[in-house]
Amino acid sequence: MLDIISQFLQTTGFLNMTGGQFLMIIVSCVLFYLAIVKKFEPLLLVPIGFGMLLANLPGSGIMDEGGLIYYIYNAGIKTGIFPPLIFLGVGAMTDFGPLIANPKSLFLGAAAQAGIFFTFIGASLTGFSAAEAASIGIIGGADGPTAIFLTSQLAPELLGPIAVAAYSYMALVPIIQPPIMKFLTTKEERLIKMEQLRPVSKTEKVIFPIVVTILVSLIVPSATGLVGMLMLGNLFKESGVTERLSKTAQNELMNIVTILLGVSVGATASADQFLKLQTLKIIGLGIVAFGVGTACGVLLAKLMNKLTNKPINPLIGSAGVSAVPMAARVSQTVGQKENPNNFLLMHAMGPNVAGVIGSAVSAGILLTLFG
Amino acid sequence: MLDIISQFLQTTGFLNMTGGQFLMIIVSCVLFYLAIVKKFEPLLLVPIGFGMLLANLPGSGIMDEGGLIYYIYNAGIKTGIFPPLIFLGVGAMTDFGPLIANPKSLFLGAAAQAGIFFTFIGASLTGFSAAEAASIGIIGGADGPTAIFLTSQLAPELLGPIAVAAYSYMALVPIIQPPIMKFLTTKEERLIKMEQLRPVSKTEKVIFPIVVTILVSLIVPSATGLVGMLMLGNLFKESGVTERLSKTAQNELMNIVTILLGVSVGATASADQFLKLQTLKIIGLGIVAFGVGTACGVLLAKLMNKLTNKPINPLIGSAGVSAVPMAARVSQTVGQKENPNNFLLMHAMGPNVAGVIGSAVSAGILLTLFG
Amino acid sequence: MLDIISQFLQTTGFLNMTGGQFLMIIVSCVLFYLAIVKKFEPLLLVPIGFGMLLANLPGSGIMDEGGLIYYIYNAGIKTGIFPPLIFLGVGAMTDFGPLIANPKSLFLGAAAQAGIFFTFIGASLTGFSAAEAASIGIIGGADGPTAIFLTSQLAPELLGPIAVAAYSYMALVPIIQPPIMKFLTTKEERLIKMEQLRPVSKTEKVIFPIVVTILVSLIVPSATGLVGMLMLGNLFKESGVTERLSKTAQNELMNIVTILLGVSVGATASADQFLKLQTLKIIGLGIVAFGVGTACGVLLAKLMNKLTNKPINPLIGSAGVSAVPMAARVSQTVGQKENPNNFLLMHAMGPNVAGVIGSAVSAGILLTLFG
Amino acid sequence: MNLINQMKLSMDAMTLGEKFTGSIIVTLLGVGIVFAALIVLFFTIVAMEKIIVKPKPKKEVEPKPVNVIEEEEEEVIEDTELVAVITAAIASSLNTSTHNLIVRNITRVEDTTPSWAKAGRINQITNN
Amino acid sequence: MNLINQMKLSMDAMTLGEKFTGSIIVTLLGVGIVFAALIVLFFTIVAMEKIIVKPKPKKEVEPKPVNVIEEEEEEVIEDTELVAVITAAIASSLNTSTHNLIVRNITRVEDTTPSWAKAGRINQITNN
Amino acid sequence: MNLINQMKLSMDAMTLGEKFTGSIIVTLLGVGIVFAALIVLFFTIVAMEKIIVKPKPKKEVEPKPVNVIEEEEEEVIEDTELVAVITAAIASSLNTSTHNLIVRNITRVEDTTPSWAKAGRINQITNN
Ligand code: NA
Ligand code: NA
Ligand code: NA
Repeated sequence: MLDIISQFLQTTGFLNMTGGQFLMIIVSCVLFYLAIVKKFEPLLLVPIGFGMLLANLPGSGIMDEGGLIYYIYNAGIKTGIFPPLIFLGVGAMTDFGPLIANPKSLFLGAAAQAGIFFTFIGASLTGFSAAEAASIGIIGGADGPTAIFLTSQLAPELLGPIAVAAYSYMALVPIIQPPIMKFLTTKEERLIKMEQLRPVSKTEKVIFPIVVTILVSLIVPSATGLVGMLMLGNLFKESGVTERLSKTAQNELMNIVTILLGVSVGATASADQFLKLQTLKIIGLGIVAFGVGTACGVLLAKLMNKLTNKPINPLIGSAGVSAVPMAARVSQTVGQKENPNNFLLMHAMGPNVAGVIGSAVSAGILLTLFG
Repeated sequence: MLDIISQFLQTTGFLNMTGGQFLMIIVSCVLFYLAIVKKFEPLLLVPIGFGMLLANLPGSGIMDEGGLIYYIYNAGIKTGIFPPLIFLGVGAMTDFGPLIANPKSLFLGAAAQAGIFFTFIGASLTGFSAAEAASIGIIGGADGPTAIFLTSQLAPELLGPIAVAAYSYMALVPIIQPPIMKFLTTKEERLIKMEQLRPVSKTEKVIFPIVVTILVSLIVPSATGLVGMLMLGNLFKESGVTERLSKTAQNELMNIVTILLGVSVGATASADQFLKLQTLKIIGLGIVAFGVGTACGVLLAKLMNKLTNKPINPLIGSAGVSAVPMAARVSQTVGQKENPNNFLLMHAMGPNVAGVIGSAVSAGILLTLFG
Repeated sequence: MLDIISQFLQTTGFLNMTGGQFLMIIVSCVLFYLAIVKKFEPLLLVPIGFGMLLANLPGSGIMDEGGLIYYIYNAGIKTGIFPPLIFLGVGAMTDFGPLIANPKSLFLGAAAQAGIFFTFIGASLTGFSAAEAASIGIIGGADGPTAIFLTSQLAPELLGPIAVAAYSYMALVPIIQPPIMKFLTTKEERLIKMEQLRPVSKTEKVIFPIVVTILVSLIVPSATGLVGMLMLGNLFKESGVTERLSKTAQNELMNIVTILLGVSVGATASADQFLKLQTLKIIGLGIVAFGVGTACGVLLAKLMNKLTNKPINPLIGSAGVSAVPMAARVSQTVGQKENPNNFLLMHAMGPNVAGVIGSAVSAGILLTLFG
Repeated sequence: MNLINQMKLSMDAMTLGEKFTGSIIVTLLGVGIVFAALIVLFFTIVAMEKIIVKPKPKKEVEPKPVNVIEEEEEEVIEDTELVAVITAAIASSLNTSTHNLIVRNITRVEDTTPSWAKAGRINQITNN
Repeated sequence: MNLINQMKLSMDAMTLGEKFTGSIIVTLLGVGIVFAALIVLFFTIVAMEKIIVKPKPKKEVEPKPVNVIEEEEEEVIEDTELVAVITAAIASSLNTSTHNLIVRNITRVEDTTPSWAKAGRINQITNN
Repeated sequence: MNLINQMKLSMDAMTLGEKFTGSIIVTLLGVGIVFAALIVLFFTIVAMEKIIVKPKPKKEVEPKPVNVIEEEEEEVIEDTELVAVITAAIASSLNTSTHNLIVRNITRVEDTTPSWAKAGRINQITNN
């Protein structure tokens, strides 16, 4: 009887736990703290943290062949299905009206992707492979599903740190961006008032997702999955005849996929994958990516303000990084601190949603080059 | 650097697009137009059109092994899982009360399936294989999930044209049927008023789906999947104790499956599969199937009106083709034009839902013969 | 032509039906009767009955390779994915507050699992293998998803009878438990009033699921899947920041999985698997398991009442079997019959939810020993 | 089924006449079976109506139990019924008498538990 | 693409200088293509605005049909249009004239069916 | 675990006595571990109560920040905390001091951004 008990004890996790696993459990608890108390992107950090927790409980076998999350991971992450399904819901939630009304926003949405490629340089030079560097760079896209999609295809072993970094920095956009925005702009620039946006017709809104799908897919075919689903969701929303599908895409389908995606991504962060020096490098490079993206957006907005006759407040440039709608709100808030009557939110939504397209395009380019 | 750019340009879709793909993109835009502006079955034609669009954007690889829709197609269409799941939702939405109250409707629902088999003859004689001819004939069933199910099992290469034809003609039922109905009936027949339907007890409604499942599955075992799920959905609805399941079956589950099914079916319509002479034949045979089905339903209703003592308005015969509830509304409208006080809708719902069972049975027979 | 008809008749189910299949169809109709008219766990017995019906219609091929339910069974039951997903929803519906307020409830939730292991003895001695005996014992856990999970992993051929027995007895808890509870308690004991439960802070409720996941998974790693998902669902509920996910987990996701799980489990009950002497043994052993669990819960509660200074009404002990919230309501009702002013419901909810954890732990132990 | 089997395999070698004959057979068979199936349903519905609906004055549909005790008893009986049905089914399948097998798992109780046995478990959780 | 291909395969053997050059090329290429793509979208949106929005006084967006007959006719035309488009597509793909292929499946009807042709099937079921 | 292993493989060759002994061991082991697990939970809950609930007058649960500046500072600290925790975790896992590794990614800012940092991204999109 005693030997039976001792044999059973061998199977418990207490005796098999490594120090790394213990540390990872603490890391997952920190994620819960940030998500629940600090409300940092809780919809993703709670599932990611929980997946991380489960994967580091020794003996759970949850990511081993035949384990619960093993199946989910293989069905949804490895195949690259989950991120486009999330994009379907994001598309059904997104209003591209401000972008259609002011298509110059697209340039800002393009400029802010420079952070992705700038970080790629840094990552290449600090010992990462090209595929890994591309996955790290995409953190600068400030777009969770895009980052998870590209990483799952190029460097799945980095999914944990990259997802944690991407979502954490997206939550921290209100802290990361304002100093950069202020440093790069003058008080006069920050006070610029922009013309009111023209109303956008329903016809334009319906044609927009179709046209974007066609053009972007032709230019960067590897981006078709992400951009196509984003635009299909948007077409569900704007067509006005598929409200049932739009509602399901942005609610139940998205929630189901979010739970499964979050838990699976978190479960890739096993101690031996996560507790490496490279995780710190990724966290460091990630913030560089956000910073450079913000700066490039602001700088191009400054330039455009000078080159064109219509006034452009450079504060909306930072919204080009994506991080919808956080980054646009940051533009609004920083602007309003200078002049409480300056409403930049809708102007910033243009670059903001352009940034989503921009980072999906960037992911497609990197996938073409290194996939 | 220049050669790199030129190499990258090689990967873009512009240089790889075939004329056929270009034409298919236009076809998909026509589908969007019909679905969104003309409101032709938008819930399916928007996803189908989008799948078609994505599959014909060169280089997207969306239907290649490892592509997004490839996985969805293999999981849901090739296995034949999606159509029965849609039927689960259809069953949870369907009231078989009018059929139970007037079981003679079943004969009309049977007669209208003649279009399926008549068209089978035509297709066999015009160069299609038996499996293809069966799939083309099923367009006459006027029931989308049934048509997709049978075609996915017998002739998956024809999924695109058959699905487009089936849903287009279902949307066009109000244009296709009235001339046939008027040609085959006299004014006196169209003026016939029918007796009010008896109320149907809850007990009958609960027993009905169970009994139908048993009997139909015994007679045509291959129809079990479709008929079984249709009836399970109906049992969820009528039992009164599984409202949660009924609601989910007819809303979220159905919407999710509709999106995935539509996009996958559309994606089978690649240019080289779709742009063939046979697609035109399919479109032509499809309308024959609808017409013959309508005619047979009306003619049997005329006959029944003469043979039985209870009056039967032959206009309800056309509703036997399925196309729920469009065909029943056509009966109502054509009848009301002769006499604004004649309400045929509920009488026509009987043959209408009988037609759903009838076409599922027909699909089972064809699957048994050629599967 | 005649030989063709006769050949077709060969494929119908009428000529191929065995007596056993006929009997199973009647059994499934009895399940419908119990579920719909008697309202016995209809959410599961309707799908289970329907799966049983379909699987016993000869020639339907629904469980053969390539059949509809075959795919669903392999994707969700064989892999063990469906039960944890149901637990996700159960967790999002469960309030662990009464357990946190009175942690002694845990002992009662542990004691009531004795029925599982006691029944294991009985099953081992009556000719079942160890894996089968474990699956039969788990009926005593009075928890459907746990029973289905363990059986699917240890003895999938017994899924049908075990699921039917588990859900039937859970529905019959109000009949099975009261005589045992009265037999083992004195009138004075049944009249005991318990102190009001302290309020539980949000912080405790948030920390609880995390801590339980960690500790239980460390002690019994095989229980991680079930307990982890239960607690993730609860964290979605209690964190207050993931309401979207909580709602979807307890509604649409749970409903979808319930339908698919129920139909697949029912479809394992083919005549040749179900109509065996062992099914009767299972039904008999199942009720022993329920009875012993109830008795052990009550007896430990009596003992605790004597050993501690705070009064404990032994009637809440029976709630430890799980069968949430039925068993807790039984405690309430039996108590109120003695004294209409005695409200035991919240006190009984503690052992009740502890029993869910207890049976998941038991399943993990049995999986470790015999998996 | 010679022609139909040939059609199933390949119609390339068939003459137009053979194709036509084969298709006609398929059509007759198909329409015939569809009618046969729906005629069976017709008679079943008619029979169902006869059995269930006939006695009009007496309401058959789910009588609301007037008395909880009666309801309880019914339930006990029903459960016995389930066991009885399964027992009978297995017995007849094993070619033996039910007398050797019957399991009496529930005896009638005088307990008058009220209607909380009546609702689905999950719905009840939701209501908490 | 020599350097980039080398980077894709393995960067272990590359010098820091090569890595740097390669990365710079990737960056220029990447930023360039992103800008190229979004500039294409820019001109498309501008063109779309020109085509759709220009004639402001005249409301173009989905004119509510005043007359059901007209609407019906439109539909007939549209359907013909679908067939025409598919026919034309296939014809041009088969390198043949549409004259040899065209299928006239719907003739204009004087029937004035009202708006029940206008709503999606499933939504209508729901409303029953 | 000899007997249990034997039971796992096959019980056919076991005598009734062996089966009985084995089952009893399983039962004792099973009930024992269930109790052990739930006793551990018991003490954890008791400890949790001690730590969290004890100081009753002072409300601990999520204090509403009175002042946005303070809140902002907290956030900065927290983020530093995350980096610090990960750094510490990796450092100790790499057996090196954190001094060689620490990344100070965020410095305290005097900026008083209001509460828009507080809500989930997706929920906010929905509110648009
Ligand atoms: Na971006
Ligand atoms: Na039909
Ligand atoms: Na239990």
